[in-house]
Amino acid sequence: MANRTAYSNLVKTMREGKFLFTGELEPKKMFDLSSVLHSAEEMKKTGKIVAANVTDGPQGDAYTCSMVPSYLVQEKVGLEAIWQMTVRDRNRIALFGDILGGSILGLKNLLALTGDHSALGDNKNARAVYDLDSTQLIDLVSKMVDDGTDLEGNEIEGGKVEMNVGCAANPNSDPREPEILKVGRKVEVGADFIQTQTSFDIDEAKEFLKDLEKFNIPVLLGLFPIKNYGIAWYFNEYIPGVSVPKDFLNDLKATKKIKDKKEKYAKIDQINIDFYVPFIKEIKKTTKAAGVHCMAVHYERLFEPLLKEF
Amino acid sequence: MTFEPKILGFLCNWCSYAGADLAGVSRIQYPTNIRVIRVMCSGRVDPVFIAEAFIEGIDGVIILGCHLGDCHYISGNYETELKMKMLSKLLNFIDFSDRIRLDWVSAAEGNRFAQIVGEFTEHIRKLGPNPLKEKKKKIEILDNLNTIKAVLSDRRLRGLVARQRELTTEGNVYNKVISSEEFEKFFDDAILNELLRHKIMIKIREKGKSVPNIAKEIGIEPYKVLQHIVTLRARGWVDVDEINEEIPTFISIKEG
Amino acid sequence: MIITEQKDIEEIYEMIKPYSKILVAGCDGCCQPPRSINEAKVLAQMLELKARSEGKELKWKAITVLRQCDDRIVATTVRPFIEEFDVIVSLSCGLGVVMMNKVFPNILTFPAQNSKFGGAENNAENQFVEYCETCGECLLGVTGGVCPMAGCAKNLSNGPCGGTVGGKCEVGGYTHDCAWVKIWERLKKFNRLDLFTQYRPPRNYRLWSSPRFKEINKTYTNVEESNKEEKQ
Amino acid sequence: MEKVGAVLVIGGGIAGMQASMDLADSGYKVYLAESTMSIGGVMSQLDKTFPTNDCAICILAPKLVATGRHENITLLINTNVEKIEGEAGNFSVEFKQKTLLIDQEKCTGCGVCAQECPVEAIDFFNEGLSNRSAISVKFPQAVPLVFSINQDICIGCGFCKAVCKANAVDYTLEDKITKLNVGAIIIAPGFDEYDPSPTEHYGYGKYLNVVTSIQFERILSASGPHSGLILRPSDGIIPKKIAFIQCVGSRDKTHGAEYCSSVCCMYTAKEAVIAKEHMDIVHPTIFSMDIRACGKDFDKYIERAQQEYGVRYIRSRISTIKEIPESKDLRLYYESEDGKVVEEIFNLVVLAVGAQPHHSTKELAEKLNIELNEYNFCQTKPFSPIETTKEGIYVCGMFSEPKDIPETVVEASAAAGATNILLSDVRNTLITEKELPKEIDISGEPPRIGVFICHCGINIGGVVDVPEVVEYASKLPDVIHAERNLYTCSADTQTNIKEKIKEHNLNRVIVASCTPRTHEPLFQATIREAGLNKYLFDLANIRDQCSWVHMHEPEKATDKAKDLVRMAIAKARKLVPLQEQEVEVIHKGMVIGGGVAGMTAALNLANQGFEVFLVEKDDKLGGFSRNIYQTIEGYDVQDFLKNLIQKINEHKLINVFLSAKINSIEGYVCNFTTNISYGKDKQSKEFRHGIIILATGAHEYKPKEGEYLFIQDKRVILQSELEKILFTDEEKIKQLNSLTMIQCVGSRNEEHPYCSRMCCSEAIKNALKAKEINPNLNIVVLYRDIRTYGFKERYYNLAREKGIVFIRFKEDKIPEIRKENGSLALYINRPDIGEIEIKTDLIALSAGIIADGEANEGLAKMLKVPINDDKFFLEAHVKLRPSDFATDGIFLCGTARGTATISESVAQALSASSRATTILSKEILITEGVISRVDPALCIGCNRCAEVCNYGAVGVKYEEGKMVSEVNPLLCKGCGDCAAECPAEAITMSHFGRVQIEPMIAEAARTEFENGRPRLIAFLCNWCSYAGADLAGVSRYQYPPNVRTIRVMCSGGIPKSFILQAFLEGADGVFIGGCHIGDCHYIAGNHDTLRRTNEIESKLESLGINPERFMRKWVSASEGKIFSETITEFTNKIKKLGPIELDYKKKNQKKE
Repeated sequence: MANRTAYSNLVKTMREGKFLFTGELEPKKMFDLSSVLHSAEEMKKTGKIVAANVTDGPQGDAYTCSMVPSYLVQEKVGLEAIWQMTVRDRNRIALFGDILGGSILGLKNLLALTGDHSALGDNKNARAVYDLDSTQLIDLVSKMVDDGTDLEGNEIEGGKVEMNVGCAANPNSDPREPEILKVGRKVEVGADFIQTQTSFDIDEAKEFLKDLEKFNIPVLLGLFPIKNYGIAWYFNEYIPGVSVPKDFLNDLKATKKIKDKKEKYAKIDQINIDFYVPFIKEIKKTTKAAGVHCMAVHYERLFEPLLKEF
Repeated sequence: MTFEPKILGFLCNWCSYAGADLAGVSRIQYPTNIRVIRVMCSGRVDPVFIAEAFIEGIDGVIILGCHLGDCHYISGNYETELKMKMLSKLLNFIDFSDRIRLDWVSAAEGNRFAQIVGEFTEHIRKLGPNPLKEKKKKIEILDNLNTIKAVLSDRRLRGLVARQRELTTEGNVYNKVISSEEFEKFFDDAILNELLRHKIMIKIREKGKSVPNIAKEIGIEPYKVLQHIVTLRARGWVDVDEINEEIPTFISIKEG
Repeated sequence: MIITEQKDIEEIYEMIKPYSKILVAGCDGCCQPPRSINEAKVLAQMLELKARSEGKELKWKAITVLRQCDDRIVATTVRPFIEEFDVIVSLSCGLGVVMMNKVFPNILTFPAQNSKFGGAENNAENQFVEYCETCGECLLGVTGGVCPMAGCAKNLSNGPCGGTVGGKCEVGGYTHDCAWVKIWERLKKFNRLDLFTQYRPPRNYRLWSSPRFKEINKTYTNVEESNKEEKQ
Repeated sequence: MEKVGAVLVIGGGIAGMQASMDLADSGYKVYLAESTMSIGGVMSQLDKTFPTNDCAICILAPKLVATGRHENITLLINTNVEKIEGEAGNFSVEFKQKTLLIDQEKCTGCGVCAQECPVEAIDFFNEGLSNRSAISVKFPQAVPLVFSINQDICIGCGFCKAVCKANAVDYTLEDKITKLNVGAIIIAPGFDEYDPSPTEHYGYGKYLNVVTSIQFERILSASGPHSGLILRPSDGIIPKKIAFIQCVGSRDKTHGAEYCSSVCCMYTAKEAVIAKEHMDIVHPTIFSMDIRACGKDFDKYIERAQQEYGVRYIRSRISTIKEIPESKDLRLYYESEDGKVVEEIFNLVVLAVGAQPHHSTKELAEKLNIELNEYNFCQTKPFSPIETTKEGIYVCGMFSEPKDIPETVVEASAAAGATNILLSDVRNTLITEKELPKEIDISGEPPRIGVFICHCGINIGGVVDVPEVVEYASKLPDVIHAERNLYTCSADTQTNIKEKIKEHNLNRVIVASCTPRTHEPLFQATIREAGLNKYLFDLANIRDQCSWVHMHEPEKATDKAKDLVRMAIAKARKLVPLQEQEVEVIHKGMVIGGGVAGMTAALNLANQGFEVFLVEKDDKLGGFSRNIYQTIEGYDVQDFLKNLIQKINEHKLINVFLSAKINSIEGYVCNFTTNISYGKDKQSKEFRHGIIILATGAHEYKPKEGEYLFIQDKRVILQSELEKILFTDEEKIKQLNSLTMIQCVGSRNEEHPYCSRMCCSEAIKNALKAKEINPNLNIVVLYRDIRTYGFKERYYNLAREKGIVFIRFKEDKIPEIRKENGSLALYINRPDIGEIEIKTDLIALSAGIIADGEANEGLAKMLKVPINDDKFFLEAHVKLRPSDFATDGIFLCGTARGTATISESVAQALSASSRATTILSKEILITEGVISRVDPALCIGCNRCAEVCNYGAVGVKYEEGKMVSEVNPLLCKGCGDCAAECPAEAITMSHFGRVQIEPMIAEAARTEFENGRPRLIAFLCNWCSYAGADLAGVSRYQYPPNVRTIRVMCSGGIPKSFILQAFLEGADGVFIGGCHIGDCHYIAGNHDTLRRTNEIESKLESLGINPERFMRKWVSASEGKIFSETITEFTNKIKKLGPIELDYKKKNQKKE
C-alpha cells in the first residue's frame, strides 16, 4: 500500500529511492541454524544487502519454520528479515496467530505467498490447507495492521500490528496478463512491495517491470546467481518456464572440466559476475525497479565481488 | 580263431524247408553256421526282418523259396523277388547287399540246398564278419541299418513294392502298363529320398543340427537337406530346435 | 455422477473374511464407471476364488439396485435376499453403503468401492473429471463457468498462483490445465475481465464442513420463525 | 433376342469372387469358372498385405467361404472356357471341366488320400519350395475343399481309392463339357508373374539363393514351407542381408515388358518389413529406380519401412549378380548416389518380379473375340475402364492393367455395376429360392437333442472311438437320439438327419465332426429344411481340433471328443430360435457430389431404374474434371464431361440439386431421410432413400504465396493453368523457349504426406502436348519419383525419347528458385553432379490433390463414418472393401476416398453403385440372426455399449428422448463386444451369450475321465484363432489333448466373468485367442479384449491364482503351427504348476 507507514527498514529504504539488494536464506530440515546465520552475517558484511528473505518450506518440503530463523537473524546477526509465509500449511486462525506472534518478536516484513503445493514436496500425502489464498493473506495482514483486527473484525488487544507486507510476481509467467491482473488485486488489498521470481532474460525482465510500474509500489527484481552447472541444468530442464541463456549455460558447463577447486570457483564466480553485473546495471539504469532480490542461497562468496560494483 | 559266420535262413514251408529236410534224410552234410526260420511262404519274409537280423549281428541272410511258377500260393515268390530287389538296392547304399542271397530250392533238391548253404557260408566267411562287430564302426553301421529299417517300414514304399508287379504287368488304375524301367526310375528316386530323410532323422535324433552340418555329415548338398527338412517338418517329424543368431538347428521330434 | 474406484480385492476380502455367505449388490445409479450386475458378479467370482485360496468356500449372490442412495428402492429391492446372507458388499458409492446399513440395521454392509468425487465425463481426454466440488458457495458466476475450487489444486479464489506455466499447473507435472488461466481466457473472451480483477474475500468454509445436511420442505408454524431462519 | 439373367465370371481370384458376390447379391445367377482347383487366386498365397500388414488368409478365407456357399453362385473348378457365341444379353458358352478323377460331390476334403499317396510332386502353391502328393488340394483353406489327382504325375497305384472311405475317387471320370446361356461375361483371369529364368538375367534358376518375390512371400508365410522362418534355399541359414531388386520384368523392354507392374514397389516394401518383423537380425536393402508408392497411405508405409524397420533404399538398377561359389552368397554391383560403383555381398536376393498377362489370355481373347493391347492385356478405354471391345463382356483386375488388390476389387464391383445396367430387366429371373417348410414352434418344449457323430472316414474314427462317444452321448440328459455316420456331411446323411428329426421330434441338433467355419451352414440348412430354426444347431469340432491333433493319444482324444460333445449339448439346451428381421428397402439413392464419380454412380443407378438424388455443393456439375482437357492417352475429357452432364440432366430418374447444402441425414441402411437446402434461394427439400454414395471429391492444392514465387511472379503457374493454356492458347506456348515443371508441390511433404498419384502423368501429358505445339521448346521436369504406374510408363518413355529432360531432386533439397535480372532460374543440388542451373521462361507447379478437410469432417460426423489423417474418407477395409464403409448402406467413390485418375474414379463410381445395388435390388433386407439384443428393463442407460461398438449399431438414443440402449439389427455384426461390456447384463449376444457359454464353461472344466487334468479352457475368436486352431488340425500339428475350446465370434465378446467362471469351475488354465491387433474382423474388438483380460490378469495374483495360468495370445488364421506350439507350451507350463488346487493350498501353507 503506497501510503501505509514504512514500519520496516526495508520499506523505508525502498521509499528513499535507493537501489538496494535483498538476500535469501533457506532454513532446511535442520536443528542447527548456524549455517543460516553465517550466511546472514556474510550478507550483512556487504553493507549493501538491506534485508534477507527467510523461506517457508520451499518446493513444498517440510522444513524448519520461517518464524524462528527470521527472529534469530534479526536478533543475532542484526539483519532485517523478510519473513516468508505461505498459505499452504495454515488456516486463517494459524496465520493470524503466527503473524501476531512474529510481530511480537519484532518481525517487520512479511512476504505473502501461496506456496508450492504439498504434492510437490517431501510429504506428498499431506493435506494442503489453502484456507486463504495469498491475496486474502495480504488482506488479513492489512486488517491486522490498518484496523488492528482479524478477518472477522475482532479487535487485537493492545493495538495494531506494525508490519509491512509484500507479494510475489512471476516474470516467467505464461500467459502474462492474468499474472499482472492478479498482482493488481494484491496491491488493491494492501501489498507494500513486490518481489519477483528469478529472471534470466533481461528483455523479459524489463518488460515485466514496465508492466508492474502502474501499481506504483516498489519492486525488487529476483535474480539467481548460479553456484554450479548442475543447478543451472536443473533449472533449465526441470523448472518449466525458466530457460537459462545458452551461453551462460555453456560457460558453466565448461567449468566442469576444471579440476582445481579454487580455480573452478573463481571461474564460476567470474561467469556470474560477467552475466549479472551488466544485467543489474541495465536494470538500475533503465527501469524503476527499487532493487534486486539476489537469491544466491548458500553462495555467500559471490556477494562481495558482485555487489562491489554498486 | 577262424571266423565262423552266423547265418540266418528263411525257408518256405512247402519247397525249401522240405528240401532241407530232404538233405537231412539223405544225410547230406553242410556247414553248421545256418539257423533256420520256417515261414509259410518266402513272400512272408518282410525285408524289415532282414534289417533287424543285421542289427542283431547276423553276418548273412539267405532266403529260399519255391522255384518261380511253383509257389504253393501261386505268386508269393514273385513278390519275394521284388521285395528283395528293393532290399538289395537299399543294402547297396551301405555295402550290405552281398550279405543276402535269394534262391529257389524245391522239396526235391536236398543236394542243392546243401550246396547253396555251403557256398553262401564260404562267401560270408570270405567277406568277414558283420562290420557292426568292429567297435570303431559300430555306431555308424547301426545308424545305417536303422535307417534302412525305417525306410523299409515306410508305408508308401511298401505299398509301391506291393503294387509293382500289377503296375508293370497288368496295368494301373487307368489300365496303362508302366514299363519296368519307368517304374524303377521312379522307385529308385523314392527310395533314395526316403533313405536320405531317414539318414537325416538319425543324425538329429538327439541333438539339433544346422542344415550345413547335416549336409556335411551325410555328404549331400545343403539345399537338398533343406528340401528334405521341409518334407520332414510337414510330416511332423522334425522341428526347429533353436536359433543361434542366423543359424537354426533342427531336431527330430518323432516318437518311437 | 459419483466417480468411484474399486478397492483392492484383498481389502474387500479382509472385510468379509469372517463370513461365508455374501450378497453382492451393484448399483445402477449414477455411480461411474457403471457398477451394475456384471461388476457385482465379477467381484463375487473373484471373492469366491480368493476365499478358495484361503481354504474356505464362499456362497454368494449378485444383485443390482436401481439406486442404492434411495432408501425406499434399497428396501424393496434388497430385502427379499438379506435373510439368506451374512453380510452385504455394496458396489455403490459411499452413499449406498450408508443407506444399506441404515435400511438394514441388522446386517452389515461393506463398501467395495472408494468414492472419489462427483464428476462428469470428459470424452476428449477419456477421463472422469471433478468439475464441481459442491462447496456450497458457487463462484461460477464470476469465473466464466470454470470452477476454481474443483479445477485449482490450491482452491485459490484469487489465482493464478506462480505455479502455472504455459497455462498448465505445477501439480501433476504441468499436464493439467490451470483453472485460473482458463477462467481468464473465458472472461477475456466475453470481455468481462472486470470479474477477473475483482478481489474475492476469504471463503466461508463452514458451508463446506461435515456433517452437511439440508432440510427438505421444512414447515413453519409462524412468520417470525421463518424470517429468523432465513436470516441465519 | 431374350436376355438371360445369368452371368459368367471367368477367373476365381479376388476380382472374380468380388464380381460374383456382387452380382449374386443383386439377383443374378452366377457361374464362376476357375481354371485351377480353388478360388482365391494369388492373394491366397500372400502372407500379409500392405499397407496395413493384414494377414492375407485371415481376411480372404471368410470371403472364400461366402463365395463358395452362395446359393446363386455355381463354382466350376478346373474349368476352362471352350467356346462362346451370341451377343450381349445372351451368350451361349461351352466349358470344359478337366476331370479331377474325384467326385466333387462326394469328396469331403479330409485329406487321407494325400497322406497315402506315394508320389511326391512339386507343390505349386508354395512355389516349388515344398512337396505335395499327386492327389492334393490347392491350399488348406481352399474352396471348394475337394482333392484332385494330378494325372501328369500319378502312377495309378490305386492307393487313394483304397483309402477313401467316401468313395470319392473314381479313375474313370472323364472331362466334362457343359453348355450354358448367360447374359454377360466378366473376365478376370488375373496375371502370371514374370519368370526371370529364361534370360538368367539375375542368375535366377542358376543361383540357389536368388528367389522371386512370390517365392519369398511363401518363405515368409506362417503356413509356408518353413512355417514363417526365413531360410535361404541353399543351406537353410537365415539370410542376414537380403537384397530386393525391383522392376524385374517391368519397365524393361529387353527383359520382360515396358510397362510398370504397379504393385512391386509396395509388396517389396511389405516383404522387407515383414522379414524384419519376423527376424530382427535380417537387414533388408531395396534396390529401386523410382519408389512408386502412389496409393492411399503408401508413402507413409515406405516412410515407416525406412524409419521404423531400418529398410535401406538404394536408388540404382543392379547390373550384375555373381554367386560366390563357396558360401553361395551373392555379390551385387551397383552405382551409389554419388556415382561410384559399389560392390556389396548379400546372403539372399529377392527379385521383385512384375506382372504379365495370364498365359491363358491370348487364347481366351480369341475365343471371346475381344481385342488385346500391345502388351497382350485387355484393351479398354479410360472412360470405360471395365468394358472390353465387345459389348456385354467386361474385364476387371490385372487383365486390363497391372494393379493392386483394392483397385482390383473396385474394378470387379465396377464390372458388376456395368452388368447391372445390361441385365437389370432380367434381374431375379434365374435365381433360386428354396421353398422352406414353416418353422416348428418349439417354445415351451424341453430340449430334445439329436447327436450325429461323424467318423469322417478314418479321420475321426481312426483316432477317436466313435461308437464309445455315441454311447456316451446317448446317455446324457436331454439326448433323445445319438448315432454315428461315416460322413455326416454326405448327402444321404442329410436326408437321414431330417428323418431323425421327424421321427424323434428333435428340437436341437448337434453334429460332432469337423469345423463349424466350413460346415455349419450346411447342417443349418438341413435342419431348416426339416422345419427347425437354423440356430437350433451346434457343431462339436472333434476332427480339426481333436482327432487330427491328438493322433498319438487315441484314448485321450476319445475323452476329449466326449467332452466336446457334452459341451455342445450343454450349449444346445440353451439355444433358442432366432428370427432374422426383414426391413423394407427404399429403392432410391442419394449421391453426394456431382463430379465425374458422382455423376457416373448416379447414372448407373438411374439406368437400372432407381431414382437418384444427386446433391452438388457447386452451382454446376463436373467437379475437378472441369480443369482437365485430355487424358494422357489422348482422350477428350471435356467432351466426355459434356456428354455425361447431358445424360444426367436428361435422365428422368435423376434429381439434381445444385448449390446444395446438407442439413441433416438420419436413419440407416434401407431407410435414410435427408434434408437439404439448395439453389440460390436456399429452398429446402427432404427426401427418403435407401443408400448413400459419397463422391465429394477433392481439390487442387493451392500453393502458399511465395512458395516457388507463386503469385509473386506471374511466370509461375499451376499445372492446371498450363493445361488450359496448352489447349486454348497455343500461341503462348509457341513464344516460349523453355518450360520447367516442378513435381510434388504440396504432396509428400509434412503437411500432405501422401502422393497425389496423378501429377506425374499430368506433367508428362502436358509436356508432350507442349512439345507437340512447339518442338523447339526446352522442357525440364524436376521430380522426386516418376510415378507413371501401369501403362502410363509408356508416356514417360515417350517423353524422354522426345528430349524432355527429367531431373531428380531430394525431399530435403528442393529446387531453389531465383530471380536474376528479371529472368527466372532454378537450382538443384545433386551429390553426383553438383549444382545444376536451369534458366526458364515458365514454371508449372504440379500441385497435389487435397481433401476438403472441413467439409469432409462435417459430413463424416453427420454420417458417423471415419476419415483418415489426410482428411480423406476411410473405407471399411483398405484391401477388400474399398467402396464400402463399415456402416452399411453408405458407399464411397472418387477422390473423396483418395487421389485417383478419371479412369479410376469412373471404376470406383461403378463399383460403389454396384455395391449399392446389392441393397437396392432387394425388396427387403434380411438382418443377421446372430446379433446383440437389449433388454430395456435392465438397461441403465450408461451407453458403455456405444463406446465399444465399432459399427454405431448400439447405443442410447438420447436425441429421441430414450434412456435405454437400442440395437439396430441392420448394423449389428454380432461380435458381442457390447454384451461383454454391458455392466447391467442388459445386452445379450444371441447364440454366443452368457446363457449358452456359461454351461459350456462348466462342462469344459469338468473332468469326468481319468487323467483329465490339467484341464485348459481356450476361448477362441471365430475368424483368426479358431481358424488357426483348425489349420493346426489340417496340418496335423500335434498338441496335448488337455485343452477344451469354446468358440466365440470375437474375443471382444468374452466378458470378464467367463474367465473367472472357468477358474471357479476348476480349470487349471485359461487361454484367450484373438486376431492380431489391427486384424480384428470387427475392426477393433480385440482392443477391448486386451483391456478386459489385463484387468483380470492383474488381479489373479491377489486372488491366490498364479497369473501364469492365464494366457492371451493373438493367433492368426495362418498360424496353425504357432497355435499348436502355444498350446503345447501353455499345457507344459500348467503341468509344471500342477492342478489349480495346489495354488489354493500353497497360499494356505504360506499363511500357516
